[in-house]
Amino acid sequence: MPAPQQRRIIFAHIDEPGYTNDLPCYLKHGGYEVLKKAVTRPPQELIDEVKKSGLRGRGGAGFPCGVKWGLVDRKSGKPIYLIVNADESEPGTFKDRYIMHQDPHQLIEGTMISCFANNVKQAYIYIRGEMPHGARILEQALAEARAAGFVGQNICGTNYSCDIFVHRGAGAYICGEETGLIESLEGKRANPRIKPPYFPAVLGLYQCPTIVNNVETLCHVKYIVEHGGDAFTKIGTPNNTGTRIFCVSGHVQRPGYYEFEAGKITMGELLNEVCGGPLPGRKFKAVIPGGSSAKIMRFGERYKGKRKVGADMVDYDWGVEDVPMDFDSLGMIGTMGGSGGVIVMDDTVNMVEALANINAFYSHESCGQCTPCREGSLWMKKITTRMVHGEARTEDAALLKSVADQIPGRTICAFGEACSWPTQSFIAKFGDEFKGYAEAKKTAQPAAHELV
Amino acid sequence: MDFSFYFNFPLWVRLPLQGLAVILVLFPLAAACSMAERKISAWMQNRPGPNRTIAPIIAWIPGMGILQRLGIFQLAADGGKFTFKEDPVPGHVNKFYFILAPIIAMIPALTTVAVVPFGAYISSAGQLTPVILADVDVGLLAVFAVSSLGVYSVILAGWASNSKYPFLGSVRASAQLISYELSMTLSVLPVFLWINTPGSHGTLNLFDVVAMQSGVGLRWDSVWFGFTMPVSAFIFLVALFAETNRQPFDMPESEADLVGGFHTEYGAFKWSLFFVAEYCHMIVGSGVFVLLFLGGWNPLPGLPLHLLAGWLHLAGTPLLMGALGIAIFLGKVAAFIFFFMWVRWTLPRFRYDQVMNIGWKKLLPLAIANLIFYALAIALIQK
Amino acid sequence: MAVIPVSRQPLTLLERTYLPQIAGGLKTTLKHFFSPKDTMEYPEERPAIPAGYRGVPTLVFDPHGREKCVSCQLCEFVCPPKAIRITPGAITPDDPAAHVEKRPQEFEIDMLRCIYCGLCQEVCPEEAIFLQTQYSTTGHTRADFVNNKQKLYELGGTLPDAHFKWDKKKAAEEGGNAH
Amino acid sequence: MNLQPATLQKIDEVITHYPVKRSATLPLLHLIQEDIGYLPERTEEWVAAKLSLEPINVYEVITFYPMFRRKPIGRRHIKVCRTLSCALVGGYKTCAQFEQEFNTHRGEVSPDGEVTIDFVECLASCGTAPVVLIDDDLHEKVDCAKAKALSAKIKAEAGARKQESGIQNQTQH
Amino acid sequence: MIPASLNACLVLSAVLFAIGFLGVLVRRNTLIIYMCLELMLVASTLALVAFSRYNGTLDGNVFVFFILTVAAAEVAVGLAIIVALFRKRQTVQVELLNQLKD
Amino acid sequence: MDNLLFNLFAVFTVACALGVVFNRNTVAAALCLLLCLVGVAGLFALLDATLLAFVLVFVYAGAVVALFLFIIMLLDAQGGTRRPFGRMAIAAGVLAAGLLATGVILLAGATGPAAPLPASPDNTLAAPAQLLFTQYLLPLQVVGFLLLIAMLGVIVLSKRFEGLEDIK
Amino acid sequence: MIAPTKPDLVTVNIDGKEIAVPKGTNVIEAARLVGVDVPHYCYHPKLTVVGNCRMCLVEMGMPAVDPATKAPVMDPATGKQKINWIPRPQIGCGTTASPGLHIRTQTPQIKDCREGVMEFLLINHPLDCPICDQAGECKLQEQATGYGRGYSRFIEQKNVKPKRTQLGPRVTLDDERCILCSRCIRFSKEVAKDDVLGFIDRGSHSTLTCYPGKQLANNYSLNTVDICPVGALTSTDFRFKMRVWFLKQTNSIDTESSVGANTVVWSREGQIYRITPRQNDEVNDTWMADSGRELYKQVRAADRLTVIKVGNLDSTLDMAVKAAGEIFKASAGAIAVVGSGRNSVEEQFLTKKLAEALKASTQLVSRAGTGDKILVSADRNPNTRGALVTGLISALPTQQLTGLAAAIDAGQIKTVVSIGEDLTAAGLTAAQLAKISIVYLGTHVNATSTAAKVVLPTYTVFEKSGTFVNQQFRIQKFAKAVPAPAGATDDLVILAKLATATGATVPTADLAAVWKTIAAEIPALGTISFNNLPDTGLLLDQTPWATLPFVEGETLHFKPAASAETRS
Repeated sequence: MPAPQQRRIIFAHIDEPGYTNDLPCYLKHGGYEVLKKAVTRPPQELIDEVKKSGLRGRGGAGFPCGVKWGLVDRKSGKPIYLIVNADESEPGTFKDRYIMHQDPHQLIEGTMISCFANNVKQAYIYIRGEMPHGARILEQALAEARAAGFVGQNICGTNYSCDIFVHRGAGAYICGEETGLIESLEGKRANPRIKPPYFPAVLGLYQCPTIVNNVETLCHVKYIVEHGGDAFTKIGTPNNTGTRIFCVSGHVQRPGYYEFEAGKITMGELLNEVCGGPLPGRKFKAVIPGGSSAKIMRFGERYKGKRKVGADMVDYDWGVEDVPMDFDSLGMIGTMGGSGGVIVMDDTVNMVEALANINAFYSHESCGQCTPCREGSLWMKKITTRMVHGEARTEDAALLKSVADQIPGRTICAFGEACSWPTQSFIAKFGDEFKGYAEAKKTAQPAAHELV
Repeated sequence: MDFSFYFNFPLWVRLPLQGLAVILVLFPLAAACSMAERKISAWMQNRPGPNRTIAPIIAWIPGMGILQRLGIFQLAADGGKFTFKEDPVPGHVNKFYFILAPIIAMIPALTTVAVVPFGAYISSAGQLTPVILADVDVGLLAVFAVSSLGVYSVILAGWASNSKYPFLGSVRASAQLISYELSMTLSVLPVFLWINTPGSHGTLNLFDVVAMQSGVGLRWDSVWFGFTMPVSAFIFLVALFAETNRQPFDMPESEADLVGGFHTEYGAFKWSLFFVAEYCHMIVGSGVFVLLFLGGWNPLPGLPLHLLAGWLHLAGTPLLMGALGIAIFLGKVAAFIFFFMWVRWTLPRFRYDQVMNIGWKKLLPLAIANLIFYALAIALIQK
Repeated sequence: MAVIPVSRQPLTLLERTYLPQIAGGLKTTLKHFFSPKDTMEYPEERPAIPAGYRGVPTLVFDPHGREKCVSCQLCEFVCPPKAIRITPGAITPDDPAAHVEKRPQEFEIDMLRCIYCGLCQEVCPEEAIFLQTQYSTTGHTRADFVNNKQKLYELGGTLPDAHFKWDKKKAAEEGGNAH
Repeated sequence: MNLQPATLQKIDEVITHYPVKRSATLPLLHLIQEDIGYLPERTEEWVAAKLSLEPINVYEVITFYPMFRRKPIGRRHIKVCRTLSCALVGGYKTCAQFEQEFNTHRGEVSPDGEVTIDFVECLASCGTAPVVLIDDDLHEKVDCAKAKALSAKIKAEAGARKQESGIQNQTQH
Repeated sequence: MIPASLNACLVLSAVLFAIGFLGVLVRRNTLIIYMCLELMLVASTLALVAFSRYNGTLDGNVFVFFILTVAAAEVAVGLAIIVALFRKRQTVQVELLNQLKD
Repeated sequence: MDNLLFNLFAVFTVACALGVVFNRNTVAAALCLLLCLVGVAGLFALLDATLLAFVLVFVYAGAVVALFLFIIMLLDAQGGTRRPFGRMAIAAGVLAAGLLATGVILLAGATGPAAPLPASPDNTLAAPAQLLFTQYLLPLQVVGFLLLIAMLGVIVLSKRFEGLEDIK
Repeated sequence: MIAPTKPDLVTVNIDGKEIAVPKGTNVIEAARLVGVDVPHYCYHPKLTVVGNCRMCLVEMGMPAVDPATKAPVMDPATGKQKINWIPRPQIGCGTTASPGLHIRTQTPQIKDCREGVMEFLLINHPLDCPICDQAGECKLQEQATGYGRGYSRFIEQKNVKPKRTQLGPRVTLDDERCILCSRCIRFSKEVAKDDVLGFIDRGSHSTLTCYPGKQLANNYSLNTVDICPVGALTSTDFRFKMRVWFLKQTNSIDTESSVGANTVVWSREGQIYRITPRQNDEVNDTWMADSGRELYKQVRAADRLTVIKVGNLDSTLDMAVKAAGEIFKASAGAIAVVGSGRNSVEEQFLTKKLAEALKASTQLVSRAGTGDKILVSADRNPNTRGALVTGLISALPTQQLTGLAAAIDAGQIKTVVSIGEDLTAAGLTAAQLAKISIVYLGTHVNATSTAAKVVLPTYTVFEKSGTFVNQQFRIQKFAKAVPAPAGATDDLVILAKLATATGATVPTADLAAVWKTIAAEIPALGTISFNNLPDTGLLLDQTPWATLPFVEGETLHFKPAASAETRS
């Protein structure tokens, strides 16, 4: 079976030979035309376009972008800020890196369109500290764009002025959370804010209304404004419009990033056909479909239920390979599409060790502000680390589950969910491995790659 | 060897000597009894009893350890304690009678000994002569009469203490002592009916009673009266317990309900006098019982002292024979005192109404019936 | 409640005289008279202290010679007769037990007040106070009966201690964080 | 604070990017670290004075972000990704390889002062795992062999530099 | 034994009797009155014994037996009456036992 | 010697007798009676009536006075306040004193030749017993009957009988 | 008095109980009003809300309305409006009351949440309650009894953090006990305006610290100890001194300035161990200055006066009063009374009586310092206004008794009765003191007491009961906390005896009796009696003195009206 066809709209020029990240090259490929057109349209029309398109945020939560824009408090008289969330820190996700490195102007154009649509006074691109090159490229691109009048004062000759600055993070996963990001941008510790009352749309950066959008989302905005919202809805499936970029990593033949129409490709197609299947002599064991915080899927398990297709309810009975890669389907089977980071694990991986690795990440990245995640994430890490290095007990599985259950829903930000879901799902799907770990470890071959 | 040298002393020498002898013998005996009481009670309760006391200097003498273990030195310690410890007189008492009471207690206790024979020897006249301080005809009556005065010490002590428990103790004591005196007196009458055969000069002398139990071999007069008159012996025994305030008749004292009974307010030396008096009563009472019913100083029924003395060639030396008699007599008394203590740790105390019941409704009729029975029996036999 | 009449056997004449019973009693006491003694000859023989015996309350050291009491004063609080009096104090930083931070400056138990109830032992969170086997307290003055800290440790000595809570803490402190 | 004039200029410029001066904390710290190599002791006070803050505010921020260093590091900073995707394909071995090469331990400066090896969380290039960030340069698919090669390169550069400085020293003498 | 003289005995007896009589007359406490009665009886026995001794017969002594017996009986009855009285009137004072008089 | 003893006992007895009469304390009075009886017993002994002496002590001292004390304590009947002697009492006192003085003077004055002291009567127990059961058998029976009556009387008096409340 | 504007009330439903609360009240406070306790750590009513402890999670719901018609949706089962419960629990501290808000605090989910948070808080908390000074007033301990597990499932090594750090001269920090509630940080920032505390590091290893090289040295640092819900911040002074459950609490008033902060004095067996603030939202919220907390040390100070002296000879009270009476008689008409702004209203009243009886002039010494605009005002006398109210003085006192000095120099004054005031400090020279006879009532040794003919030791504020009138003209009472040392006598008793010795009739030295007279004679206090004075004090009518130029600057809850006028 041939690999399904990619549909690259965001990554249209990524890895294109000869395509450089400078302005002339971008202009050559029709860059900033959309912006030029957009600034002539009423901003509300642009917002409506986006709303119509049904674009869902690509940062991980999948919140409809149009709705988010609609929530912005425009009556307070306070300036509105837009922040590009380029703090791409979810393990397994690496799509934004390529946009920023290879096609920065696409992002800048999308950002400027969004700024114009929302009457934004000032925009920031919050980029990960781990991407110094990206920051430099963006700064370079911004300088070019600014010089060309696409950014800064009187854009494209209009009255509208908006500048974009690059703001570098310094290695904190929590800055991917929008309020944490805002705090960080304000020059503080990236402690997420409590909502209510600090909804970014109302009390965001400097207590002003603020829009925080993912890099990919803003690139989609450019596409939507270019082609119209209706056209966008035709891509992908209803409610999961547009394309999705999947970042496949781990144990597949061809890891990398692939852009497909949302929901038009299944997990099996993605892994077996697009990515070339498991490494020689191995079998897939598990896959995390949406970044490391998404719940894991175990190969061999079946998902059954009813789903809505158009107006009808249709029964489904899927294996892991059959799951369509869209927000709703993945959500339906108890995991999430997230940021599209697909991490594949084959049969050489011990799940306890994999979880130990994930827990180590989350305990390191917890901001330490609110109790459940601060203490819970470290505790889970201590348990899994102890299991791997020290003595594992059979009751540890239940303990881990119990600890993980005490975190989600009770924290200030979604980090609580992010750090507990892996544990919950690992225990739920590989509980036997956890319970038997002490025994298994005695006889285990040295792992192909140690994970902790 | 004879005692005549002694009788050659003038009376004014003899009387103090005898008095002193009584005191010097009875006090240690009473003390020994208290010691014995403690050891016996201890042994009966699977305890060792006092076995620690020893004076440091004596402890160097080898062999003293055994005496120490027997608690001999406890006597000295107790005596010393009673003598030297502070002797309190409570403020609320009637001081004169309070001090008088223990003295009165001592008088009958020491006096009665005078008429009790301890043994016998064969005098130079070849006659069996009692070892006795005052050989009076009315012997037993004297004992009864004088010892009946002992009740006053209890009454006085209780009354003078001017306090609740002693008073109740003394009231009980007076009633109890009067009640049992009757039965006691009645119980000994058969004995004297028996010995005062018609035609004899009539006597209440205890020596004569022993003499009537001193038959040699299987003779009618070699049987001790305890065997021929067991009921009398029993009544006398019970009455004796009551008269000496011993368990199970220790109504006047009864620690359980009256704290200490008549001597609750007493301490130290005065208190010790009461106890010496009680033990004296016990000794004398036991002595009388032995004389009346257990053949006195005769070693065995049918084996009188003079026969034994003869076998041992002691008959010629009155001193040795007297000593032998005294030894046998004292042995019996000691055994009887042991019996007192044995009973004490065996029987629970009677209730006061039970005491009165036993005294008047059981013992007295029994004593009267006993008397009538023996009177008739003796009359028949002697006919 | 139902009343169940119990008919009693009427006593026989012999029984009513009470004499056989007396004889039986005499026999029993005589038997005891000759039976071996049960008494323990105290100063030479010592009783075997049973487990859980509640003797004089004492303070104990742990096997490393650290005084276990941290002067939390719970025993002082719980003591029914108010026999305990503690003056808390800090441990100086140069002390080997500095990581414990607190110890009693003075610890007095008035044995004239103590009722040996053992509540202090029960309440002690540090397992530092124990009612041990010491059972005789003697003295000539009232002051002799007030056991001060030194006396309490002399009486208490060292108690084998399985968990080494504070040692683990010290080790953690020295080992630092396993990040 | 011994900052280069260019850095100072950049600092002044970056402060203007934000309506509230405090926001410039992170960029300032980045600039200082780029200039000096780490954040020396009085940085907080300097930055606080610059941004009209209390030093504790800056101190809080510095300690929150793991990329800020309070101690000097080796000449090259090797950051090996340890997160799941990289670990699945040998991130740990890569790190161990580097450690072995430079005879040091993660988190420490190598004895020759040449490198500091850090085992860091996700570097966001999971598709090309394992990845290593040496100073600002991302190296992809760094297996043991590649790690060896990279090390050799660093060592060679170091040797060359030493030689150069040695020559300089000699010429100075 | 030779007592002083019969006269001396009789004088003593008389004195004792008189004292007893005085007591009966002057004391109001029934118990004391009773004791004084006993005193008088004893005084008479003393006289009897003295007579008996100086007459060289035993009749006096035998009389004394009877007197003692009667006295004992009298004491028993008398004390019983006193107890009964006390139970009824809560007193043993003769001047208060005057119900018939008043 | 005997005179000395006699005088001693006499004085002792009289003193105790006075004590009985004039003691405010009933218990003390009873104790005085006791001593008085002991004194009389001593006199009996001096008069060669040893048996009677012991019987006196036994019966009077041992039982009667004890009974007195028992009743005194039982009733808690302390001697009442002694009233000034009434006219009757003074008259009686004077009369008695007069009689006594007369008698004493008469007797003491009658220093007639001391009758020769006969031999002491048979001091054994047998002799009085002989008399009692022969010559004085009737009085003995009467006295025995009297005792019985007295005993019944005491029982009736001290015991509460149902329906005989009017007796007391 | 100004009637408070009626705030908008909204009705909320908490655990089935309806209550109307002012708009903006948060759920914790609203629940407290209906008697429902919502456990919390980071929330403090006087600080901003951060919501990071997650202990106060509650279930929240709003009445359902049809999205289209806005008509209420009824629940057929109950006949009431249906409640849409939010599935995720919400924090009570961060949720403000809105009309119709429904709150559930007792559901299994909430219990589970609290138990979970409790367990998390405890895993890295050293369980060293036996040595922790907070034990007994520790929120963690408190909630652990309600929501704790009773045993630990945590077998790993606890985080290691710095122990016994000296945060400042008065505060010791134990970071291992810290639960990162950030109350202290917020307090320093928001109330004390001394932003020196912060968290460093990240995650579970976050550590509270003071910026190295700085200290938590402001005069309000000990409030961080008070608000610390656990034993992380402890008072260096009180540390390891006594367990709190032994301590008796007595309400008192801080005497260091005219703010009159409400305090609690903690004592055991006659010894004071510490002083903490007492909440009075009109005066000091829940704060007080560190300086006021150390005042208890004067109770057992070495220079405490405990011996009554007449001309340097030990004496008795009655003899001393007699001696004073003779001095008064000898210098009749030439007597001055120096009252004290540190005395209670009652004492000032009796001082006035004494002065009237002596026909003496009265003055007060003012102690002006600088106010810190928080809880220490410029007037360091706690009761200057009491002297005005009682009529002891009619004008504001001065710092120097120049008038009195002149009168002494002129020979018009022969005797001075000083009530606790050091005349040397008030500007009199030793030569002037030598000229006059001084009757001194006071607590501690000073130049005046040394020079005095009659010295009568009195009680400190901790040893007596009474009232003060603070800068707001709020009359507040304080109670006796500890017995006075032997030798000292109640000021009231001495004043009454002195007045009686001069022949005046004064009420007996008993608070109730004095108050009867005060109420009768002073109209401003006419309706007050000591016993029914509320704990938070009572505001007096200050119009008679409104024009006086008081020295106070602005402090918490106080804006001087008069001085504002004079400035403008």
